[in-house]
Amino acid sequence: MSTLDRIRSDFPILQRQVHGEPLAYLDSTASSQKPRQVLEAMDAYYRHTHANVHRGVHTLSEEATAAYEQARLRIARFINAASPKQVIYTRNATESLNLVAYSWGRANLKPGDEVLITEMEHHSNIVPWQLICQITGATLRFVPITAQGELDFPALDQLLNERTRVFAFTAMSNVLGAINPTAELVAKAHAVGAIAVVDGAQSVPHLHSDVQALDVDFLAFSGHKMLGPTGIGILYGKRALLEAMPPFLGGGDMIREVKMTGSRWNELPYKFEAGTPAIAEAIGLAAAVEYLDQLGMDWVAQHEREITAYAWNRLHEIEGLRVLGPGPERRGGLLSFVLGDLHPHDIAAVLDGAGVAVRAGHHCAQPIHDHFGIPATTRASFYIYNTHAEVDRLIAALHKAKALFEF
Amino acid sequence: MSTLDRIRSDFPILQRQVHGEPLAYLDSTASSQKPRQVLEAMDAYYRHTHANVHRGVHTLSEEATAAYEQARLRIARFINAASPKQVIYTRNATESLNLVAYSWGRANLKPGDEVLITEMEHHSNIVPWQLICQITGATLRFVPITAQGELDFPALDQLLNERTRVFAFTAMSNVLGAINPTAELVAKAHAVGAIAVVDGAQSVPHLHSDVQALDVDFLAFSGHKMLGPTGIGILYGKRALLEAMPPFLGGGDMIREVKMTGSRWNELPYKFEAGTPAIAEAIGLAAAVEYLDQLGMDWVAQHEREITAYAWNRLHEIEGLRVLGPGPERRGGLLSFVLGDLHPHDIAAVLDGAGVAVRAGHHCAQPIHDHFGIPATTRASFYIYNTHAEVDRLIAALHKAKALFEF
Amino acid sequence: MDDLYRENILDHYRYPRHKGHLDAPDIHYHDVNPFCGDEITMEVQLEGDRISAVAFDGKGCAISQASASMLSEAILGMTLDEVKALDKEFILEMLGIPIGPVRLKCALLALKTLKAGAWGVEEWPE
Amino acid sequence: MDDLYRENILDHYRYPRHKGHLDAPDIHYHDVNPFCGDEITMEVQLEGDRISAVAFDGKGCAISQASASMLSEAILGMTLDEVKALDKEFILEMLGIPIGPVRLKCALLALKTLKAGAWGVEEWPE
Ligand SMILES: Cc1ncc(COP(=O)(O)O)c(C=O)c1O
Ligand SMILES: Cc1ncc(COP(=O)(O)O)c(C=O)c1O
Repeated sequence: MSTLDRIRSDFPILQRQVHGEPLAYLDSTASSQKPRQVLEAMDAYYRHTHANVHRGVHTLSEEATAAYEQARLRIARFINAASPKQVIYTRNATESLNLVAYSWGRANLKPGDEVLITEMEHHSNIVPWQLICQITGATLRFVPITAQGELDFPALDQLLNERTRVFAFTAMSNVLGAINPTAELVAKAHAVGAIAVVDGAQSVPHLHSDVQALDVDFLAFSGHKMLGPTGIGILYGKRALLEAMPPFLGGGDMIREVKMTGSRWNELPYKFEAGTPAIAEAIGLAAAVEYLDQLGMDWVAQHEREITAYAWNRLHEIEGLRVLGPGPERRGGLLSFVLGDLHPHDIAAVLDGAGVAVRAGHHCAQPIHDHFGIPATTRASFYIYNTHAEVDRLIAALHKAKALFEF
Repeated sequence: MSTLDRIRSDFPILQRQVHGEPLAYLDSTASSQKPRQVLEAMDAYYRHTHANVHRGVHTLSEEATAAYEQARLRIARFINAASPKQVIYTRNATESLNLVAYSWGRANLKPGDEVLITEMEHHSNIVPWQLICQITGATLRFVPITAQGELDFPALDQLLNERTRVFAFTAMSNVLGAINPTAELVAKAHAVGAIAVVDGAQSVPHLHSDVQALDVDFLAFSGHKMLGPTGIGILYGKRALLEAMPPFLGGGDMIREVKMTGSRWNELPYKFEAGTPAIAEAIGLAAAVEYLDQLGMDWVAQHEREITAYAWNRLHEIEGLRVLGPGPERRGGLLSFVLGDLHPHDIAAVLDGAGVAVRAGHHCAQPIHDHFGIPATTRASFYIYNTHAEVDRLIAALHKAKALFEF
Repeated sequence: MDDLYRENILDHYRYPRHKGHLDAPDIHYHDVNPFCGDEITMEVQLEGDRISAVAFDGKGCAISQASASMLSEAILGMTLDEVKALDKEFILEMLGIPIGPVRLKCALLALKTLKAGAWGVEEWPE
Repeated sequence: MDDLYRENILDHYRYPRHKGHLDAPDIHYHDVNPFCGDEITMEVQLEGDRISAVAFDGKGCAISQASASMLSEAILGMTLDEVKALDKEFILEMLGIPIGPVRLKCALLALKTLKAGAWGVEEWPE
C-alpha cells in the first residue's frame, strides 16, 4: 500500500458517500478529519481510565493525571517548547488568543500604546485586540496587504515603532494561503521592544514549528485542525511572560490557596487552566501529534506542496477563475478563488452535489475580503489524505457549476 | 436484568479491575463515568459527520451544524429553557461562571455594589467574583454556614440588601452535600433587586432542574459530571440579561460583521461562542441528557437517596467517623467525612488498594474546610451506577485503614 | 444539489422580479447574512393597508436572490398584518426545495429583512 | 496500596525523627501543597557549610510526613550545596515505594520546602 493509501485507510469518514459520490473532503482548513488512532485513544481513555485529574489519590485519577500530563509533554515536544509548563490547554486557537489579549493585554497596555495586527488576520486575531484596545485605551493598527496578497513589508517597517507593544500576526493566512516569514517578523517585533503573538492555527498543522528557533513570545493553535478532536487548543508562551501574567479565568485547579479574603495562584501551566479540563481531548490531541510525527512534518509539507501546485495549475485552466494570494511556491495547502459572477455558495452547493466538500464565505476574515472588494470566496484546502484524483473531481464539478450558472 | 444491572452494563469502565479488585467508583461528584451511548454518539459523529459548523454549505457541515444545534435544543429541554438561544456552550461550569462574572459583572458592577456568595461555594464560584470585584471595585460578601453545615438563613437575610447586585450560590454543595432551596434563594435575591447566579454543577446531574420554575437568572453546569464528555459545559441565562451583556471572548462565530474600525456582535447564543466549538462534546452531552431522561430524573434522585441513606447509616457504625453537613434527608448523594486523626490521603490510598475510588482533599472548597477547621476530608459520592455492595466494600476498607493507621 | 437548483429557482435568479428601488417606499429595510455577507434591501409601498408596490435589491447566492424575487411577487397585495405573520414554512413552501440549516439562512434573509421593516424593529429574531 | 505503606514509611509516620523546632535556625521555610493543604516547615542550623541540626514540623499524610522525617535524617551533616543538588530521584529512592503523579506532590513537599529555603527563593519550581 502506498503511504497515501495507508493514511486514507486510517480515516473512517473517507469511506463516506455524499449524494451518491465518494466524499472528497477539501475543507481541512476549516477542520481536519480524524484518524482512528485519535478516536481510539479517546475512546480507550473513557472506557478504561477516566476520572478527574490532579486531585485524586485513587488509581484512575492517578492514571488520568499521568495521561493528561504525558499528553502535554508530547505536544510540547512537537513544537519544541523548552518545558511542558509553557503549554496551556485552551478550547481552541481563539481562546488562546483571547487569553493573551485579556491577561497580558490588561496588565501591559495603556493609552498611547499600539497593537499592530495585519489585514489578513482571522477574526480570532482581530476581535480580541479590538476588545482589549477598547478596555485599555491602546490603539489598534493594521499592516496592509500588497496586490499579490502578501504583507506589505515597507508599510510594516513604518508601522512598527517604539509605541508598538504587541505585533500579532498569522503564520499562514486561511484565505490567501500566504506563509508569512515568522522568524523575521518576530525579530522585527523584538527590535522595537514589542512582543510577537503568532496565530499558528494554520501553520502548526501543516509546517514544522519550532517555538524556540522562531523565538515567538506566544503561539496559538487548535487541535481540531491538526487531526485532533474538537474542544481543545493550545497556547504556548515564553516562561517569563506567562509567570508575570495575571490569571484569566478563576476557579478550581488554577489556585494555590483560596481564602475568603483573597487567593494565591497556582504555578504554570495550571494558573491558566480553571476548572475540569478537556482531559480526553488533550489525550486525543497527543495521539494526533503522534500521528503527524510518525509521518514527519516534512512529508506533510511536501505532500501538500505537490497537491497544491497541481490544483493551482488545474484551477487556472478554468476561464474566469482567479485565485487570491501568492503563487504555489509561497503558500500553504489552500486555494481561495472567485469564478466570474458565480456566488461561492452556489459553487459550493454544486460541488457538494458531486461529493466535493469545499468552503464558501468570508472564512472569518472579512477585512481581507473587503480589501479585495469581494464579499466571499470559495476555498479548497488540502491535507495529508487528499489525492490528485480529488483535485480532478473538483475541477470537473467547477465546470458543471459554470455551465449551470453562467448565462 | 434489574434496572441497575442494565445501567451498569452500559458503563464499560465498570468492568475494570483496580489492584486486582473490581472497581467501585465512588467519585462521581468529581467526574462521572460515561455510558457507551455517549461514547458511541461521539465516535459516530467523528466517523460519519465531522466538519466545522455554521459556515459550511457542504453536506457534512450541514449535518454537523444540525447535530450540534439539535444537541442544544435537547439540553435546553432538559432544563426547561424557554429557548435554545439561552443555552450557551462553554468548557465547563467554571467557564460558565467566569463568563457571567466578566461579561455581566464588568458591565454592571461598580464601587459600593455588593456581590454575595456563600461559604460553601466551590472555588469556581468564588474566585471569578474575587477577580471581578477587584476589577470593578465592588465588595464581596459571604453568607456563613451553621454548625450543621447549612446556610445561615438569618445571616443571609441580613446580608442581602439594596446594595446587593448579585447573589451567587451553589444549588448543592460538593462537600456538605447540602441541597439549598434554590427557588426560595432566587426569590430572596429578586426581592432586593439582585440577580441570582446558580452553580448547578452538582444539582443538574442529580436533580430535576427547571430553570423557569426556579426563576434563576443564570445557571452553570458541566457535562462531565452528568455522564457527558469532558470539555463541555453550559451557561443558561435569561434572555434579556444575555441580550444586554457585552461579549466575552472575541473571534470567529461570535461576530456579525468585522471591520477594521470595529465589530458588530452576532445574535444569541453565538455572541458568547467564539471560535470553533466543542462540536463532538455537545453531541456527547446531548446523548448523556437523553440517557438521564430515559431513566427519569426522579429515578436518579430516588436511587441516590436510597444509597446515600444506606451509606450514612453504615458510615456511622465506624467509631470516630464524622460526616460533614446535614442528615441524609436534606442532602445529595455524597458524604464527606473525617475519621479520627487519619489523613484523607492515607484513607483514600488504602481504599484504592481495595478497589474503592474516593476523593481526598479540600475538593476545591477551602473556605468551607477552613470553617470547620480541617484541611481536608474524604468524600464518597454516588451516581446511577452505584450499588449497596459497593458501600459495603467502602465500609470494610475503612476498617482496614483504621487498623493500619490508628496507634 | 440538483434538487436545490430547480428550474424555477434558476429562473428567478436569472430574471429577478421587482429588482430595483422604489421612489418613495413606506418601508425600506436592509440586512446582511453574517455568515456569508449576502445583502438584501426590501422596499414596500402601501396603499391603505395593502402593499401596492415592492422592490428588492441585493447581492448574494441563487437561493437568497431567488427567494427575494419570489417573496416580492408573493407579497404584492398583502396587508401588512399578513406580511408580519409570514413564517419559515411559507418560504420553504414557496421555494419547494429541501434546505439544510446553513442555506436556510440564505433562504430566509429576504423574509427576515422584510419582517424587521414591517415590525419596525432593528432585527427580526427569526 | 500495601506497597505504599511499607513498614519503614509507617514507622517514620508513627515515630517521626527531628519533629519540632530549632531555637535559632539559619534556614526556616514553610510551604503547603495546594492540592491537599498539607503543610511542612523545614528548619536547618549550619556549622560552617554543614548542616548541624535539623527539624521539621507539619501536618499531612503518612507519605508527606514520613518523607519529611526521612529527609531530615538524611541531610544531617550534608553541605548546603549538596542539599541544593538533591532531586526527585533521591526522594523516591529514599522512600523506596512506587508513587503516582498526585501522591508525588506529597512525597516531594519536604524537599521542595527545604530547597526553596536553601536557595532563598520564594518557591522551588520542582
Ligand atoms: C459545586 C461545584 N461547582 C463548580 C464546580 C466546577 O466544575 P468544573 O470543574 O467542571 O468547571 C464543581 C466541580 O467540582 C462543583 O462541585
Ligand atoms: C488563521 C486562523 N486563525 C484562527 C482560527 C480560529 O481557530 P478556532 O476556530 O479553532 O479557534 C482559524 C480557524 O479558522 C484560522 O484559520
